[in-house]
Amino acid sequence: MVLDINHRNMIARRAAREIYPGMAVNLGIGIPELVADFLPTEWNVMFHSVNGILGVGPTPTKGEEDVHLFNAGGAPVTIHSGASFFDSSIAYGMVRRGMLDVAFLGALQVSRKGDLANWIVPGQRVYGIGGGVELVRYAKKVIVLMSHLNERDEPKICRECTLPLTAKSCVDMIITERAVIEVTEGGLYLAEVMYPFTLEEVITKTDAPLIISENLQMYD
Amino acid sequence: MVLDINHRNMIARRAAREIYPGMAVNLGIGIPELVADFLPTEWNVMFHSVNGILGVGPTPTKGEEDVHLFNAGGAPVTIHSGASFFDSSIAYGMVRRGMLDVAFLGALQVSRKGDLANWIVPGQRVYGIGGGVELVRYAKKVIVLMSHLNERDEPKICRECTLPLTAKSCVDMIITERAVIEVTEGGLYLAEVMYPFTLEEVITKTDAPLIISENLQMYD
Amino acid sequence: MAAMVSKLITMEEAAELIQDGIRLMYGGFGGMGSPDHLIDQILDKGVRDLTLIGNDAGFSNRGIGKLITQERVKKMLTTHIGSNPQAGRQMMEGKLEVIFFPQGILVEKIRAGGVGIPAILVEPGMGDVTAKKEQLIVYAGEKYLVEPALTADVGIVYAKQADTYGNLIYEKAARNVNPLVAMAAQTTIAEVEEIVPVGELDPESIVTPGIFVDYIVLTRGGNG
Amino acid sequence: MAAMVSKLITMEEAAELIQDGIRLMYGGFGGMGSPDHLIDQILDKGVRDLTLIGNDAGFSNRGIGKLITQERVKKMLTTHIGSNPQAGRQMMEGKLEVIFFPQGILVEKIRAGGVGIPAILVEPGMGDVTAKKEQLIVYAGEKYLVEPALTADVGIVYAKQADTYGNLIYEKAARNVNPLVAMAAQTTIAEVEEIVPVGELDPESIVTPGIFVDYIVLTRGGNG
Repeated sequence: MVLDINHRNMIARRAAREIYPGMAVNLGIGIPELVADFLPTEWNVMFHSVNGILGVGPTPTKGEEDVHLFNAGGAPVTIHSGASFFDSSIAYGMVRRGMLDVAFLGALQVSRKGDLANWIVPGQRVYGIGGGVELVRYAKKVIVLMSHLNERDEPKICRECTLPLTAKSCVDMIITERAVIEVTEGGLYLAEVMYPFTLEEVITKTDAPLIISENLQMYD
Repeated sequence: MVLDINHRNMIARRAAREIYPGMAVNLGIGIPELVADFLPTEWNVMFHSVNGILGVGPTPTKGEEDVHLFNAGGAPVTIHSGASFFDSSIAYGMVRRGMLDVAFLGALQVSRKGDLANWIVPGQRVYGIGGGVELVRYAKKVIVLMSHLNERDEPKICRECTLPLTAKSCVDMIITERAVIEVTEGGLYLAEVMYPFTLEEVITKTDAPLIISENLQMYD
Repeated sequence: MAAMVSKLITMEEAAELIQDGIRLMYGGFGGMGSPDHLIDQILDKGVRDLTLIGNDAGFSNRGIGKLITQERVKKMLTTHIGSNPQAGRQMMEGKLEVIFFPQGILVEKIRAGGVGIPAILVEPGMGDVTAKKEQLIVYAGEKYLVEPALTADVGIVYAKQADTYGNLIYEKAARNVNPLVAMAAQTTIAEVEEIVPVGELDPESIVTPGIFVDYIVLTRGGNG
Repeated sequence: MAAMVSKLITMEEAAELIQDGIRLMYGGFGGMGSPDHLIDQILDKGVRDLTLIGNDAGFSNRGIGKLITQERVKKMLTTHIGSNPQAGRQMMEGKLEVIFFPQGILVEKIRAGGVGIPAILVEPGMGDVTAKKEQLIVYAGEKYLVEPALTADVGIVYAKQADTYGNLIYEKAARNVNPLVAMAAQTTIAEVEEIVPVGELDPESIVTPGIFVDYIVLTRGGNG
């Protein structure tokens, strides 16, 4: 299932609630790029882009794009007050030194143990290992933003990933258009079901056991 | 023997003749620092300083010193047109990438094989290994500028160094107040005797066999 | 070794430096900060069998991606090819060998080449997906992967400004991997928007010292 | 994790962060670009048993050298101590342990610490004089020395300007090892000549991004 912009924005808006003032946050390619638009500027969240920006600002208005100011996903951006430019080796220095509070990224599959697959579909599509492997290891919290189902309407959350892994046991939370799921020691913990989906629609479209929160929020 | 400023300048002036227009040159601490003053500015020699300058210019006139513009030896300097500032890791990047045409440095002892000792006099004085060890390895030509004799009037050019080595077989040329000596496969080659010293004064004050040039220049 | 004469050459002269079969390293990230006009000139010259080293495969119809689309590349050392489906297709068809590194490790390998450090050690778990067994070593009781430095025959970068000595200043996010590539190649060619007389750039703001840059071409100086 | 409040603290507050026995890394080269006023404050506080990591031992009566002269240092990892005869004397008397590294290798070890690379490999012949046998490894048929990254509990650096977020701009040759030290410490304190509101520094000219800087003190803000 390919998500429309409303669903993508809904996921991004929910993701923004995981961010607190003053945090340093990396936004991966895809839905994560939308997250910045749902945060108050005065929170001074410093968005990090591996191509060499700290302090990425909101999307510019059409026609105001700067030809030299794009994020790692290739989308035009602006800069926030206090931003700096540097080469990519310094960008990854920040990553490895554990300076990112949250990393958001997309995924092809996530397992019940938090394994992540997002770099290749053998025989079909090769993305490449990219920066994800270091981001998911060193960021304090790793949150996957993705559609609940793939293009053939199969669950992307599964017992074991069938696609080659990018990294093992690295995902802390999954946010889809249907649910917010935390990866815990005991397994996948269903924290929220997103409007207008039902609990049953989430359970049947997830290929792994879910621990249902006692305080399950049914609507966002 | 501690050299007076005239002798030091004489060595530096002779050393300058080893430099050609457009070269990149590192000047070590001591007599090497004087070399820049004997070169025409229009030669655009780029002097490199390991504290993070490429394009060191002449010594400033008294009273015109910039508190933030010193060379690696701690002497006030100016900058040449085209100069740049960077951190020391980049300065050594230039060294290791073989970008220095000549490195001038001081020494406590040099052996007939071109071994260099300049970091410690056990029990008496510790200088530290410094940057010399990388400069002498990667510079295209390594020239030692030093007094011919030490403080106790003992030869500093010797069959084998008695002091702990900084690096082996690295020196290409030695310039003292008495002589210009090239380190060759066959041994030390005496190319020039400096005014007012005699050939005999050089030979008796050098603790290693010298091959005398057929075209020995007696005066500078 | 020459006196400080300008390093400015024409696009055609620059393309002559790119021979068949060389290791070509390139700056740019997702097509941004890429020496696009120089790449067009290299394409026009008809170079082939290149080994490319750089961050990503760009786009199929732009910049470095064109060299792939037109099948001038036999091997790539890179991190991401998702934005150029041509690269993935050629890889699956066995026409293009692709060696992947985690992005932060790739850029450190390039920087190591640039400053003459033979290799870095990285934590296992980083790049295990793509790393080979022989890279694994144990040192002081801990496991590491050896990641050798990367260098290249020729490096091509994009900058906003150069002086005639080759000092470079970049522009915003077009900096990306360019300063690293500029240091890591045997011969470095910078495509720049503007060239100024030596002495006109602020020595404090220069990002790549000119000693690393061999030649400069002007973006508007070619056929691009 | 707090909102963007100023990182400016007083000299006294900064000195409180320097505890007895810590690993203290410092910027500066031959006394230039050294956080001299902060060092004076650390001295006044009476800290002892420090392990110092930095380029050189400075001068006996200035900057970092004062900590050595006043016998507050038990160990140094450095490259050159010739300009501070006190350091050599204490070393020969066995009062001060000094571990020497070739200078270019020391700065790469500090940078590796700063960017989170566990170690670098260097060519044998580099630092053999001071290196230990166990550092020697063979990889792909070649010999290398393993040089582990250096980090520290606290790093103190000197810069010309900071904004309240901690972005730093240096001044000419006072840059030297400061940007490397700023990245490599657990807690980094920058002594600066001037602090400006966030947003006033050119993002292109910032050398050390503020995320690496925890606290700022003003040179004229202490008792120095």
